[in-house]
Amino acid sequence: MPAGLAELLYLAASALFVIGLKWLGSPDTARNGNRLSGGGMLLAVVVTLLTMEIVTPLWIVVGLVIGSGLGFWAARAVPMTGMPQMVALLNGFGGLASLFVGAAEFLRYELRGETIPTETGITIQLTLLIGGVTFTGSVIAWAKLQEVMTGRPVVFPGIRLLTLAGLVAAVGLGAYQVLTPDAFLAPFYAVIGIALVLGILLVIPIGGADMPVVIALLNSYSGLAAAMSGFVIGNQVLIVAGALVGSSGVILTRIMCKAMNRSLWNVVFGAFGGAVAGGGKSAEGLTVRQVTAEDAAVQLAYARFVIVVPGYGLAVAQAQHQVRELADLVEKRGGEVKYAVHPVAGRMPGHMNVLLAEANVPYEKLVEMEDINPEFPRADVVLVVGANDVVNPAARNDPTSPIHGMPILDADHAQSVIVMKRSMNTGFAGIENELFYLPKTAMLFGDAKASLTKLVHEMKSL
Amino acid sequence: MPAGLAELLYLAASALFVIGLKWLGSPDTARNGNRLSGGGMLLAVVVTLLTMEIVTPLWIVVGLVIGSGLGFWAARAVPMTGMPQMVALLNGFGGLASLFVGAAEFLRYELRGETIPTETGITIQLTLLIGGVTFTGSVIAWAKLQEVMTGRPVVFPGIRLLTLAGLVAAVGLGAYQVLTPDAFLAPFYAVIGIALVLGILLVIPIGGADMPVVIALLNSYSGLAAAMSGFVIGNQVLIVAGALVGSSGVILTRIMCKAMNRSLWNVVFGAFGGAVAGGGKSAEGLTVRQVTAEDAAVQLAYARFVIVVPGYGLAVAQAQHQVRELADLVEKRGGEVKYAVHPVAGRMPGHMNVLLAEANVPYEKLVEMEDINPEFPRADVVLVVGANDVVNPAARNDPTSPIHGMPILDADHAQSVIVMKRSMNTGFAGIENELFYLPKTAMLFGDAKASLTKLVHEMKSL
Amino acid sequence: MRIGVPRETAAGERRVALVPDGVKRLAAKHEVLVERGAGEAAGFPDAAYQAAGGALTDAATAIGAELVLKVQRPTSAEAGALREGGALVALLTPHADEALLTRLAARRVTAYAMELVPRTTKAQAMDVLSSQATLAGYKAVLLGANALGRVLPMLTTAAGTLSPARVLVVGAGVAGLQAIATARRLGAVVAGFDVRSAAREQVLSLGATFLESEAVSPGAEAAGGYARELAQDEHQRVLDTIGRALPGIDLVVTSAQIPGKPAPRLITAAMVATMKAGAVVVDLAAEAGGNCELTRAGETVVAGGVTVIGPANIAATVPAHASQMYSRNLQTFVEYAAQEGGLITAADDPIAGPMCVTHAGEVRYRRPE
Amino acid sequence: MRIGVPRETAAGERRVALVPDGVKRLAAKHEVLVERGAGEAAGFPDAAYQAAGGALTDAATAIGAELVLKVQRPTSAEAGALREGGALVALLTPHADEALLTRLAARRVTAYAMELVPRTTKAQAMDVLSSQATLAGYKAVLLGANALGRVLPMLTTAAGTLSPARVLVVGAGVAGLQAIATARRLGAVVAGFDVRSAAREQVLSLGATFLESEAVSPGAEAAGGYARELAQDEHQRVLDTIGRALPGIDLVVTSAQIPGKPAPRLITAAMVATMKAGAVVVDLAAEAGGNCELTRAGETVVAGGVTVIGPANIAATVPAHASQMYSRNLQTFVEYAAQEGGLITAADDPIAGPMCVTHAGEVRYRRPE
Amino acid sequence: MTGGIIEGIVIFTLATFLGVELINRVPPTLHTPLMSGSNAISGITIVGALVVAGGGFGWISVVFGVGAVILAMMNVVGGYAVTDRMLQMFRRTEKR
Amino acid sequence: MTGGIIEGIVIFTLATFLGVELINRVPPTLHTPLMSGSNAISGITIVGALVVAGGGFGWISVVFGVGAVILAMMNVVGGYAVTDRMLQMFRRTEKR
Ligand SMILES: NC(=O)c1ccc[n+]([C@@H]2O[C@H](COP(=O)([O-])OP(=O)(O)OC[C@H]3O[C@@H](n4cnc5c(N)ncnc54)[C@H](OP(=O)(O)O)[C@@H]3O)[C@@H](O)[C@H]2O)c1
Ligand SMILES: NC(=O)c1ccc[n+]([C@@H]2O[C@H](COP(=O)([O-])OP(=O)(O)OC[C@H]3O[C@@H](n4cnc5c(N)ncnc54)[C@H](OP(=O)(O)O)[C@@H]3O)[C@@H](O)[C@H]2O)c1
Ligand SMILES: NC(=O)c1ccc[n+]([C@@H]2O[C@H](COP(=O)([O-])OP(=O)(O)OC[C@H]3O[C@@H](n4cnc5c(N)ncnc54)[C@H](O)[C@@H]3O)[C@@H](O)[C@H]2O)c1
Ligand SMILES: NC(=O)c1ccc[n+]([C@@H]2O[C@H](COP(=O)([O-])OP(=O)(O)OC[C@H]3O[C@@H](n4cnc5c(N)ncnc54)[C@H](O)[C@@H]3O)[C@@H](O)[C@H]2O)c1
Repeated sequence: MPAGLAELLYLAASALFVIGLKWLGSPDTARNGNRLSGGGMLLAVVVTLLTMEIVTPLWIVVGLVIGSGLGFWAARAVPMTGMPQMVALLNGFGGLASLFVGAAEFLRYELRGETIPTETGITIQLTLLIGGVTFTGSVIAWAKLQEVMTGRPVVFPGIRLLTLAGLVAAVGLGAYQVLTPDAFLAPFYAVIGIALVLGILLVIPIGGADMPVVIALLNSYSGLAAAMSGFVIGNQVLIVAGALVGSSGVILTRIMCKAMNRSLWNVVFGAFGGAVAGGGKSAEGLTVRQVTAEDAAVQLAYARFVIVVPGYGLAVAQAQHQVRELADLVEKRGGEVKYAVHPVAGRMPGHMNVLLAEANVPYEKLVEMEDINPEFPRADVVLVVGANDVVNPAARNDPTSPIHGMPILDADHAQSVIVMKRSMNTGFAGIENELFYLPKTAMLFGDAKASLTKLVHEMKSL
Repeated sequence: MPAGLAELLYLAASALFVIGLKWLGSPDTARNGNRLSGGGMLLAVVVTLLTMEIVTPLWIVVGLVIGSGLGFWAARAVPMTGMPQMVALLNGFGGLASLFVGAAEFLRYELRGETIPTETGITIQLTLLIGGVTFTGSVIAWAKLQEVMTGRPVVFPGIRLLTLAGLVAAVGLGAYQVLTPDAFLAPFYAVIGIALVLGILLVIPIGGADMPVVIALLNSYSGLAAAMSGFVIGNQVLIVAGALVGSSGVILTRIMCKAMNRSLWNVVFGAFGGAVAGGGKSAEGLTVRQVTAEDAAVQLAYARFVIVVPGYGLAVAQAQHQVRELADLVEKRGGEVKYAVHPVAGRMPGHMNVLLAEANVPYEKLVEMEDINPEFPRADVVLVVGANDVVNPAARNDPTSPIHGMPILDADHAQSVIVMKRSMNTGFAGIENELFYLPKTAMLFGDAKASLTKLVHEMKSL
Repeated sequence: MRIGVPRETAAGERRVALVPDGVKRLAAKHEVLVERGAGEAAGFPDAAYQAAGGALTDAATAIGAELVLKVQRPTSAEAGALREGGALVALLTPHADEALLTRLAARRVTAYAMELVPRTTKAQAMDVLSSQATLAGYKAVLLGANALGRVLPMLTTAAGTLSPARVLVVGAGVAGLQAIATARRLGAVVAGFDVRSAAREQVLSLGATFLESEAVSPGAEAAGGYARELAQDEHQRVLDTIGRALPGIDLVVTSAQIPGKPAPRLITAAMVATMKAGAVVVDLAAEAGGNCELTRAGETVVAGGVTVIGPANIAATVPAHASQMYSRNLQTFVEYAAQEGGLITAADDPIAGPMCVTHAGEVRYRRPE
Repeated sequence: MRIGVPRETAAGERRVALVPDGVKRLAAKHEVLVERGAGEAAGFPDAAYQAAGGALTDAATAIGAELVLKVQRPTSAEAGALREGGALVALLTPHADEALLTRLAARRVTAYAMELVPRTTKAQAMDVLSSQATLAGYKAVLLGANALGRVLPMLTTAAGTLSPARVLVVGAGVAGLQAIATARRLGAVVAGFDVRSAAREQVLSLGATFLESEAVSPGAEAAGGYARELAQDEHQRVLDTIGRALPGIDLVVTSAQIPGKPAPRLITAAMVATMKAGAVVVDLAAEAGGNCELTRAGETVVAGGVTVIGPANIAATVPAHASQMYSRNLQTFVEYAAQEGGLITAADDPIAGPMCVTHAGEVRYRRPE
Repeated sequence: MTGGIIEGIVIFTLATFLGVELINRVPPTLHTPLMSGSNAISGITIVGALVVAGGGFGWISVVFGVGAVILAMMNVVGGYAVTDRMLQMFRRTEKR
Repeated sequence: MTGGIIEGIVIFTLATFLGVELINRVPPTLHTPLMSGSNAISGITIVGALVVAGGGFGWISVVFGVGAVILAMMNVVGGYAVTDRMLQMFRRTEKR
């Protein structure tokens, strides 16, 4: 294959990556985007094989088959909940592969006794450093998530200094190697070794809950490593794809931090300051799952049947208009919305009626308890807006509960539940609500009006 | 200056263009964005001058000074309303400059008797074609807007065929020239000539009101021409900047068409089909100015004082909640909102009160006619929602009007007015309303609820 | 001019022709004489009138002023006390009491009937029928809700869900629309009906539904936005439409009128018999003969479990606001019509002309046929 | 069990203890005997009871059933007609009529007082005080609005702008909150007040404002969410707070009560004198002595231009819905308490225990001190 | 200073993609300034003009080169100045 | 196949800009799939691995090359497959 054609095909592969990445960013196109970028990858591999000067040696085919097989098997075997750590591991392998490429190029020059051009030298050192950090960092991230090691931040005195020293040493040694091309191999191995240690040092102080962010960051690194190896072997598709992943990874990391309401700095160096990042709030050892308005909006946007359970908090927040607006949006997207009005929701008989009438919710949409309860299992999402006691399953399950025997709305029978309240405080009856601790329940903390306004905004911009 | 450094500085200039363009897309950063990209341009020019092998000849300096002077003078002298045609003209000059560059390179090879490499040949022909079309097309656009020629579409039988034929001929001749490098110069001149004619043919059939879109499109062309000339002289900053302008111009064109609710196809070829694109609707020879929800949203977002004038149309559309929501948004951005309730707005006494109370508009914000009228001159925007007779200045000015003598809301005294109604139909009294024809008034046609919903959405995403 | 505001003497009339605010506005150009206690029943004490610049006087002085402003038409005694050649503005119900007109003409009184304010844009601020009908529509719903054995809004409570009341408003003019708005405010499920097709959109614009019927047509609208009398078959279609809806309705408010004619009979006794036990009809047309066959003006009739209320002079039951609005109507008229030496009397004046029923000893009013 | 539903005999009592829907639900397990005409005043004809599975009987049979469900406490004649050893559930007002309890005990009647339903979450569906108070709060505003010389909502009209009425609701319990909601629906500008600090948020949650006062404290809340009696200085602060607000108010609805005590006196005659002419006070505590000094239960008093309405048995003026709710309360109680051979009588039952005022010849009720 | 044509194409493609992504959700009031600002950037052809003018190819350089320099410079300077004037309206009012 | 280092830097810069612009307003449910999908793309290092493996430099090619090929291929295939599995949840429900 002529080099020009190959490069144009590489360009096509790069274009597929660009479009694929873009499509990955929206729910409707994500899957096709992934396939597109996969097509780009296939194209790149095929072009590379075709341009190889000698016939493809057997061991390359063996390598391809083994790698594909292992990768495919791993992707199948991993349970849904294990996805993030699988991504971490795969990412680590990518980093290691880049490291290998860099090392091979270096050794090739060295063994042949050739002088490495300065640019190539620099990029080789960068490949080694970044590839190494990516590899061990990813492995640690995997170990934390897989609970092979503790998910808690691991810190020891001087870790920060040690990390810094390692970084300085690696850069220094790399520079030395570049500037004295004929030097012995020790610096080369040292850089690799330091890079591997650095990966560990950088990730162990970070808590397990923050691993997704770390993985995104390491993913960006592995992109950089690929780009650097692209410079090493002078291949543009590597540079383009690597740079794409490198920069989009940083953006993604930032978006993820923002969604967690943290700064990247805080995530990466938080533990050093002593702040331990924990997951959710807990009462009596139970944990609740928090959700962002953005996530809740996606859930609602794709729901076919939503039941709104208004409670006293809706009244306190005076959020009746917002809830109506949200319901309208769900309906506009083809979903069905009903309001489940509990007889004693609020603080006076008919409290919810007053509010919902003000917001012009049609009377037909207000469904009484007996009629709506059988419908809960069919509901994709139950939106509990400032209600508490009236959806407390203890009334059904716990004979010792002061509200035992009160008929309640069976929100816990739904597919998923989003609860909007300001805190984990109790309602009128003053008792804990186990609904909030169910795995299917997500809490959206904050004043109901503010939360609903955010939800509406997010739904509109989906 | 070493070539490597120059290229890196060109890269920096390109980066400045990228960031500058991005910043131009948001009101808060636009001005700095423009300056940034200007800095990039200065850098590119300086680097070019420094890398020139021979000392800069006097005439280049003279050219630079003359061009800068003319450009600066033109930019100062042009009145605000003349901006679009000025942009068109400048754009045309850019296209012509690219054409000159291409022509010079071609002639240089020819005169020296050298063979032009195929790639260079292709890009030269493209530079000539695109540069030529850009030039004459832009000049026609300017002439239409400046009213040097008629703003109406100019069409004659066979124009479409002629255009197509011209295009085919230009491409054919260009290809011939590339494939037979030693051919005589006639095809070269022919391509230039045809390109110039094509520019005219492409733009004259388009109506004056659509010229902004055409200018955006021609701007994209001139970017392409620059990129092509970049290929010709092998300069990357030209390629990057040209391609940026080329593609972003297309996107901008699309956005502009969407804002006008037209397709690009319809804009460019609309007149051929016989549909004449006119500006606004008119009654008795007067014209009204239409506004998009997006534009109205920007106006409201930057307003300090907004007066809402609700009328019967608000009731018909049942848009009370939406109007409240919009007002809340204006207030959140620091603006002040009052509602001017005319005594006979609607169709029953207190009609507006019923609606606004339902939407929970605080009573303090409803201001009576006598109290609000002196405030209108201070209002940045008056939002007339489905009101008509109650803001008809004829009641004040026209003694023959059936509503003469009725006290009205002095919406026409405000800085600017946005009127939401479905059509140019009259209100209860059945009379024309001159308010709608004032230059400060913009009409937002459509059902008030739909329009307000759009406005709210746009304001939120500003 | 000296303007007199006597105290109303008609039974149940709690309004007053000018409220202190009106006195204040007129006092700048005129001398206003207010009979002691004139505003008391409406909640405006004498002190307020004095503070507004009015002079408190006895009955004779007030009624003897150059221009007398009243709510109700004068009794014969009052008419006798009016100044010869003076002016009188009041609700004179000229079509109902021609004897009074003759008497006024005999005393050479220039009399203006406020119910004859033309329905033009310019005269809207004097339109007393509109202003009082607004209050009537509001109050009709309150009366009906009070008489009803159930609440209007839907309420979900621990003791079961109370379903919302269904309200039907027949005649969607000024009073009818206000009734619709008020019932909607209280949370009822409201339907409206009118023969004028323009009313349909207006009913919908208040968030109520409209009873669709073939009887509704643009042609049902006569001059001034009023309805015209219907032909026999049209009328039957209206009855059918209303009849179909009635059995499901808890509260009916009727307000259909045709100017100068007896009110159309829209609910027959037989139709009432189809209504739910406990339902209520409030007939705002009671004084014009009633839209419901069972209506008796000023009385409440119960038939087969259905309560039919025929309120008389309903605006007077909201005297404070009714007086405030009436006063503003009068004040605007006086400001418009007052000239050197008296009020406009030209028969071709677009507003004062049609309103002037007697002048210079002559009865100008002609009953519409 | 045979359940008897006699027709109410007290004057002005239009409610009925069971509505047809309640009969239908109980008829599955019990035999329900309904006195002819029992539901008529509430709008439930005999036919509906038959359709629901009830048997129509004469008065004696109904009152002689094993379990008698009533609204009002029995007259002495009725008490004499009860079956020996039978059961009775009604609003017995035990603190007000101890003689009746003795008489019932003498006949070995097991009597349950519905007003003694404990305020627990589980018993909410039987809570007749809440259900009837809901209607009282709604109706109080209607009565007040009807008596007022002005309209509640703001209306901008050609005849001037009618300002919205200012409404103050004192006592933000069940009735007070409903009054706030109803007045808000009608467009009034509403303020609420209560001594319990929890009420503050509840008032705000209805879009009304709260009269701030140092007198408000969490300590003012006693068991069951009721208020306790206030100390002298606390009471004075309450009076000051209300007194400051009163001059600007058009309509006051009071509903403050302390269980088993006379209603607190929150508006003195002197305070009424500071109110606007034309203002209206509706005192829902009238039957418990009144929150306003001028209140007379069952009467309307006008003093210095201010109308003070002291409605008696106000829930009975909305008989259809009041009966529906009361019926649901009773039905839930009967379903809860009915066992083989009678109702639960165990004194330690969390619900039936406190409600049972006489059993096995003995008066169990102890008046709270 | 000349890279290979292939590199040129790669660069051109990437810049094109970048241009597409850069312009997103522009409020309509900015349409004209944005158009004008990017028009100024398209004046980058000044670089080409300078190269031609400074190439020293006799009359070609003088005629075409200097002509191109004048034209391109007008585009550049005029373009930036006009854009800046348009954007003066967007002086940030005190908000929030 | 080797372009100049300068062209490489230009391309790298442009691609970096492009990457920054591409990712915008991603709903949080897509964060993990997007991360996984771009991780798969970073497996492009397979191209480098193949070049090394096919370079024919004796043991270096075999050890490093084939090692890199296996690792990179796992990254590529595993990455795309995992991403696809995650995205199966987003099967479009009937809307609008
Ligand atoms: N209906 C009646 O007649 C009546 C009368 C008296 C008592 N009750 C009792 O009241 C209860 C009613 O149940 P419910 O579920 O409606 O209310 P609830 O159990 O009292 O719970 C209300 C919840 O709303 C949340 N909330 C308060 N303000 C909020 C705001 N601004 N934004 C978001 N959330 C807010 C609170 O949690 P955070 O503090 O964490 O935000 C609270 O947990 C029942 O126990 C019933 O027995 C009813
Ligand atoms: N208040 C009273 O008591 C009373 C009673 C009777 C008559 N009037 C008279 O009614 C008039 C009131 O003035 P006004 O300014 O409120 O109303 P108007 O003059 O009747 O004008 C209302 C405007 O709203 C527009 N509109 C209707 N439906 C709409 C919708 N769904 N979305 C957007 N726009 C809609 C109509 O234009 P398009 O068709 O183009 O959309 C119409 O021009 C006065 O002339 C008054 O004299 C008042
Ligand atoms: N100046 C103005 O422009 C102005 C002022 C006030 C009212 N108006 C208009 O005047 C019209 C009527 O006002 P009004 O309330 O005084 O009228 P009204 O009191 O005379 O009648 C009340 C309503 O009853 C309706 N009606 C009559 N016969 C009927 C029948 N057989 N069946 C059903 N409905 C019947 C009428 O259409 C009218 O809507 C309205 O359209 C109103 O908007 C105009
Ligand atoms: N099962 C339940 O959980 C349940 C059911 C119904 C009501 N409740 C609660 O019970 C409480 C009271 O209910 P209620 O309406 O029957 O009470 P109530 O009728 O006894 O009293 C009415 C209101 O008057 C107030 N009040 C008493 N003295 C006052 C004073 N001096 N000044 C001002 N206000 C004074 C009280 O605080 C109360 O809010 C409320 O909090 C209500 O939410 C609970």
